[in-house]
Amino acid sequence: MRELTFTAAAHEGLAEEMASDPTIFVVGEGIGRRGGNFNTTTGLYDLYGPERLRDTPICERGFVGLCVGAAMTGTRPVVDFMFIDFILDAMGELINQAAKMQYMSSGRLKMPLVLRGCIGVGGASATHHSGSYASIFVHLPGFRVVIPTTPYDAKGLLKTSIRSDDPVLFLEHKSLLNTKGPVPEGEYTVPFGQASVCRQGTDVTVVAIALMVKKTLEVCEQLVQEGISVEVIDPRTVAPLDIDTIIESVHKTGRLLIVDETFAPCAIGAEVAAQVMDRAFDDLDAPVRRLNGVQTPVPYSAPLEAAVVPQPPAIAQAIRDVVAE
Amino acid sequence: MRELTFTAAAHEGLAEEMASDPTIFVVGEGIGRRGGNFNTTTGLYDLYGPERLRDTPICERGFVGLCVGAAMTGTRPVVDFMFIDFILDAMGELINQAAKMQYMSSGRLKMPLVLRGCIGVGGASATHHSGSYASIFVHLPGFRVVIPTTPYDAKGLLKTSIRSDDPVLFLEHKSLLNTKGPVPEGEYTVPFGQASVCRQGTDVTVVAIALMVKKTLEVCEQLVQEGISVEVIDPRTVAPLDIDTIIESVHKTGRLLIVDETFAPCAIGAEVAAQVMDRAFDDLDAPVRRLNGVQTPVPYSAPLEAAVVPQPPAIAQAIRDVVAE
Amino acid sequence: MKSKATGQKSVAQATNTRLDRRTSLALYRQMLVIRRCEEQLARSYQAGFIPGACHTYIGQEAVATGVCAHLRPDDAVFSTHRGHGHALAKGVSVRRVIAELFGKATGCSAGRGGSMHLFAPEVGMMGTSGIVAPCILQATGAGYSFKLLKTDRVGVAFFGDGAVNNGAFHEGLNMAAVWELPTLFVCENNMYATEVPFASATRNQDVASRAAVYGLPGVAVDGNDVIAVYKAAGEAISRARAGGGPTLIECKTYRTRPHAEGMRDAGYRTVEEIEAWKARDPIPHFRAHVMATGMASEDECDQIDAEVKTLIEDGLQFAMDSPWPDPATALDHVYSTGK
Amino acid sequence: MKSKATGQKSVAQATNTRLDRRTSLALYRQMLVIRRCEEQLARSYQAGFIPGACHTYIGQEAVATGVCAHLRPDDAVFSTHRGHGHALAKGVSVRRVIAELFGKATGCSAGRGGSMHLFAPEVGMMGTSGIVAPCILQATGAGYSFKLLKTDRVGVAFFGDGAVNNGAFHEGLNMAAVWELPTLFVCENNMYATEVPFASATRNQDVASRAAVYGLPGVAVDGNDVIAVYKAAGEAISRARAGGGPTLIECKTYRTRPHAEGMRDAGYRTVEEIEAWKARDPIPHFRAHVMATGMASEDECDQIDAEVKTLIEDGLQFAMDSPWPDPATALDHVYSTGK
Ligand SMILES: Cc1ncc(C[n+]2csc(CCOP(=O)(O)OP(=O)(O)O)c2C)c(N)n1
Ligand SMILES: Cc1ncc(C[n+]2csc(CCOP(=O)(O)OP(=O)(O)O)c2C)c(N)n1
Ligand SMILES: [Mg+2]
Ligand SMILES: [Mg+2]
Repeated sequence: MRELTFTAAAHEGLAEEMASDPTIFVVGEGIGRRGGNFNTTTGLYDLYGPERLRDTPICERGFVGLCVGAAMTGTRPVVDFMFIDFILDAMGELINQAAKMQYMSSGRLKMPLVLRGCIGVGGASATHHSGSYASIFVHLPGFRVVIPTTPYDAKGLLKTSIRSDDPVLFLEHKSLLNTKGPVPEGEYTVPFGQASVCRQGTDVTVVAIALMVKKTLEVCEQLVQEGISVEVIDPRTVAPLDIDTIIESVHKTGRLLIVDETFAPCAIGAEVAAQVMDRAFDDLDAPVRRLNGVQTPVPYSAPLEAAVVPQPPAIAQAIRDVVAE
Repeated sequence: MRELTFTAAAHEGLAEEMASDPTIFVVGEGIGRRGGNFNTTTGLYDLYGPERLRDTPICERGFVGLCVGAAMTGTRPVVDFMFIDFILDAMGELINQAAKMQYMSSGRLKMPLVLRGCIGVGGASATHHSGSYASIFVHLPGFRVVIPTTPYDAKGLLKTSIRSDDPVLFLEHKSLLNTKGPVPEGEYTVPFGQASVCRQGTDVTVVAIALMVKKTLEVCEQLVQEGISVEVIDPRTVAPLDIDTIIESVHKTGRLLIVDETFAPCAIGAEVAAQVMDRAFDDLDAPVRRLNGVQTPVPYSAPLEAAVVPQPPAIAQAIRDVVAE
Repeated sequence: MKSKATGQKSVAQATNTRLDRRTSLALYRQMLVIRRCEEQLARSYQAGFIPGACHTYIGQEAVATGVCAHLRPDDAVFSTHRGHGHALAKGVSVRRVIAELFGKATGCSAGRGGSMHLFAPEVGMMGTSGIVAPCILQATGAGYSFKLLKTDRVGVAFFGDGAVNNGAFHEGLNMAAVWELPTLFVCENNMYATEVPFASATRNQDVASRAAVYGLPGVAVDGNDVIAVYKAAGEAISRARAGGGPTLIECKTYRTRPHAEGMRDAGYRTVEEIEAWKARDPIPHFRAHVMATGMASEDECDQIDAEVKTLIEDGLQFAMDSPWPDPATALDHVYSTGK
Repeated sequence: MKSKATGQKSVAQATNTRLDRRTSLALYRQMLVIRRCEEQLARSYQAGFIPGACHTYIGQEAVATGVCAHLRPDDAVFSTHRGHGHALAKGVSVRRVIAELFGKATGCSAGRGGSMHLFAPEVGMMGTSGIVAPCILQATGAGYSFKLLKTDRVGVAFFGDGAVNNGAFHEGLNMAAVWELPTLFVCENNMYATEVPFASATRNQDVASRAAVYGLPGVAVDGNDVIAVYKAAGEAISRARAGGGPTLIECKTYRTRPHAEGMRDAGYRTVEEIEAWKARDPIPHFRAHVMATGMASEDECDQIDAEVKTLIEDGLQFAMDSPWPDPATALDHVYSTGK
């Protein structure tokens, strides 16, 4: 099968959807002629022009609010934030408006709105360009939260996101953008709410989020050498969360670690831990453990940056610790 | 001891602090002459005038950003949001600016900023006036999150909040504002990070948040009749969270329920559950359970509104269920 | 670009303009429906039938009436916390508005919303909002859709003076202007945001003048003169439908009741001020105009008054008789897929 | 209120104004320090010593220089992603700026910030920001503090044309005007936000004209003319210190390098445009002026050039030699209490 980068796969997904549905438009800063800071829209401006590839002023609240109104009136906006950090000025429009319109109108309105942007710590991006914020949108009702980690999923899930009538956060870890993977030629989509078991194992289950999937997979061979068989699960969408797949795995392994580079308190790891305890308490041979980034703004300098997110040795050690209990 | 309402006690705390520190000022809509929609500032305008009791235009992002700059330059702003729902337009200023200034300046800047407002479901406030959002600020580094439930704590914690050099969310459940309780005449404060054991018990620990403390206490006598002895813990501040007190209690009871009217996923209950499992797995005789509001925007009509937050019968039942396991 | 001066001139013209009889009576009737419905809601509030907030539109009826008279059901209106009048003028029935404030299943939002969340997209009422200002952006977005879809539909935002100093105003008007969107921005400048005077919130109380900054036409009209509003809105909406882009209309008006039911009326404003504006009540003023111009006799007007009275009584009865929402439905429609 | 026209007149005056020798040489030196430091940073970026973003200020030096010449260490500057020049002009040493971009412990933010997060509150550099526009609000807040504390200190926001269409501009300027805060808003209009031309982001590219809307003076100056900037800023800052409230100064200027190092320079703009602005380089222009007016000889200017060269070399060496931050400190100072 041909190999594409994450970025190219997602681009193909967007391009296919835009070709088949003229009501889709993209807004963002530099997503027109420039093709997007992360090449999310390269070449599309030439095909569809400024109305469908709309360069905006720097007014995130404004253009998100605009897209909410557009989604209510028959079009399908995709907001390209570049860095997801820039979403914060638009929280009111998202939490109080986008997420509530379907409910308040008893389903008479739809909210086909995709909010995409890069997440994650890496490359000395520093504190204003390293955020994730997924857990906030998992906490609140009304959102879908998608975090693909492979090119295949990036394309398939972006297509599902664009076709969804719900507001969808589509979060792309910046350190995954250039990774390559197989992507079939033909049409396909990946559904929401289906975790992917990236690696089968028997001793311990690791639920990893975003870049941590890759980092976790990196240490599994080493752990096999040590006699530890790791099952790695990538939830792919964290809202809806495929808890069944996780519980099934824990039923087999009896041990669970959640690895997420974002802050621990009230985050996805806590939620998975609470749900697994709630539904599979008797399966647990050890307490569910979490490995998260440390609770601090993200610093710039390499030694500091490396210190605030889980690195492969720490992941390996956390897995050993869970298994040893 | 004299009895004051929650509102009067908090007002007294603010008034005392403003009297002793001329760098404190309050901003908000109608907090000047009007004295605040919830009487948070009654009478203070006459004492301190418009510079210290500043009626603002309706620009939450703007005046929060202003207060961030003020806090960096020698004054101590208190933002009175009226309803905390209105904080959402200011998320960028809070998450990317207020919460990061001390860190980015290696402690050379301080951020003495209080963000107060009413939270909670009740009184047909409907979906734009019923929010809480505490868990979001617990998730992110840099914030203190205070949720008092008694007049005594309201005063003592507001004073601590105003004196703190960190950004503090001070969240007042609207259904508690008129409740009365003892408040001593003299000066006192309540520290951050100390939970209050509101009721001693031996069979099960309930950690309750905001109004749920009151609702939980309401059912305890009935449960005693049934032979269930409930220990009720009010964390009072959820960041920092006094997990030690909770774990100590679980050590005794072996069972834990967290009752919180806000949404379950990635919320305080999940965090408490995960931490307790992490640190007291062997103390647990049953899985930690959560009782939360349902995952939906808050509807207006009484029968719907009542259906979306835990009511006393449901709390009692959840406690029975945990004990029965 | 139309200057503010031009806009004000169009007010003067407007009061001299004679509308046809049919239009005039429709405007009269619509204003009266809003007024009587609001009066009923105020009474029902006092009687305890309305559990949540209730912000009446009394005194401002000419604005919603004059604007919405030009709108079709497929045009999209986005409104505020003070939105009963907009909903009624856009075609939501009295029954469904009263039932909604009562929290009944038959309300336009099925009891989920109350006063501040009136939804009836089937007639282009895209929602009122408990949050000040998002309506400005959403109407801009409707304009975006309608342009992209190559229709002649328009998006309309109603908002108060309180929203003018909010960033959404700045961002929304700028985008609408630069992209020439078919959007109408209707500012109801009633001089107060709750109890805070507009004069203390900004040094520039001339809202219409702000349009020029963004490069769109700004017009100030007497918001208590339904003809003036009708005229200005008509021009702006025709222009928008024809691809001529957005317009800001500032309607200078006044709410003669408290900010919300149960709140105080004066203290922050003088009784004289309130009385002076009551004397400029848009409804009797227009009724007199209709009769003076011979468009309708007093009897005909009385006849309309009686019909409206019946309509409100019917609406009230309907709301009273309607069932409560079923708590089992509380979780429905959070997502498009139902789950 | 000063009109835009007045503002433009003051540009004309400014170029005729003779500054004293001391001031002139200080301005020349400051601009050159920024230029040479930026050139060094660009080289260091290419050599791989700067791991993160690097937005140079090359071409815009006259703005930070002309404004900050009037500021005291206790005045507060709030800046943007393109903030090296502001930091240097406000008194942060070349050593600490280069070290910060290198991510060293000796950097002004101890290696925590990099290019977009330069903090040195001890000299009134209250931070640059990776997010566009909050600086406007924070400078307004500094003005609020300084007024409440009854000092004559001022808050200054530097921001680009890209921030002008953001709600923070609207909300900040409105509050500063209505409360008469001692705040200076300096817009560096370099005609592009990344690759998006200002002309496509708004129909009104005349930033200074927007001040009138809020009721504060707005002045447009040639941002490549350090005397013009110096003059306009001087007036505005004196007024602010004297209790006369805020001013908006629009400095029309240009960045002659790419938006950030490693990005493309043209494509979205023509080579001719870039060359035309390079011909208007503020530094040689002012050097010629200094010599033409007899304030300094060519030798004296060369002497300054040499000193600056040494200063940059010293800064580079310092950054090279400095230690990395200790990972064990990564969690310090999240809270005021240390924990
Ligand atoms: C973002 C936000 N902040 C504050 C409020 C509280 N609030 C409700 S109505 C109102 C005043 C609105 O004034 P205006 O826009 O002039 O409308 P009017 O009530 O005069 O019709 C305020 C401050 C709110 N609903 N939303
Ligand atoms: C809120 C926000 N949105 C988007 C960005 C990404 N971004 C960084 S710089 C920039 C352009 C800024 O243009 P301008 O304000 O004119 O400053 P200049 O770069 O021209 O100096 C953009 C869009 C950001 N940093 N913050
Ligand atoms: Mg008003
Ligand atoms: Mg620019």
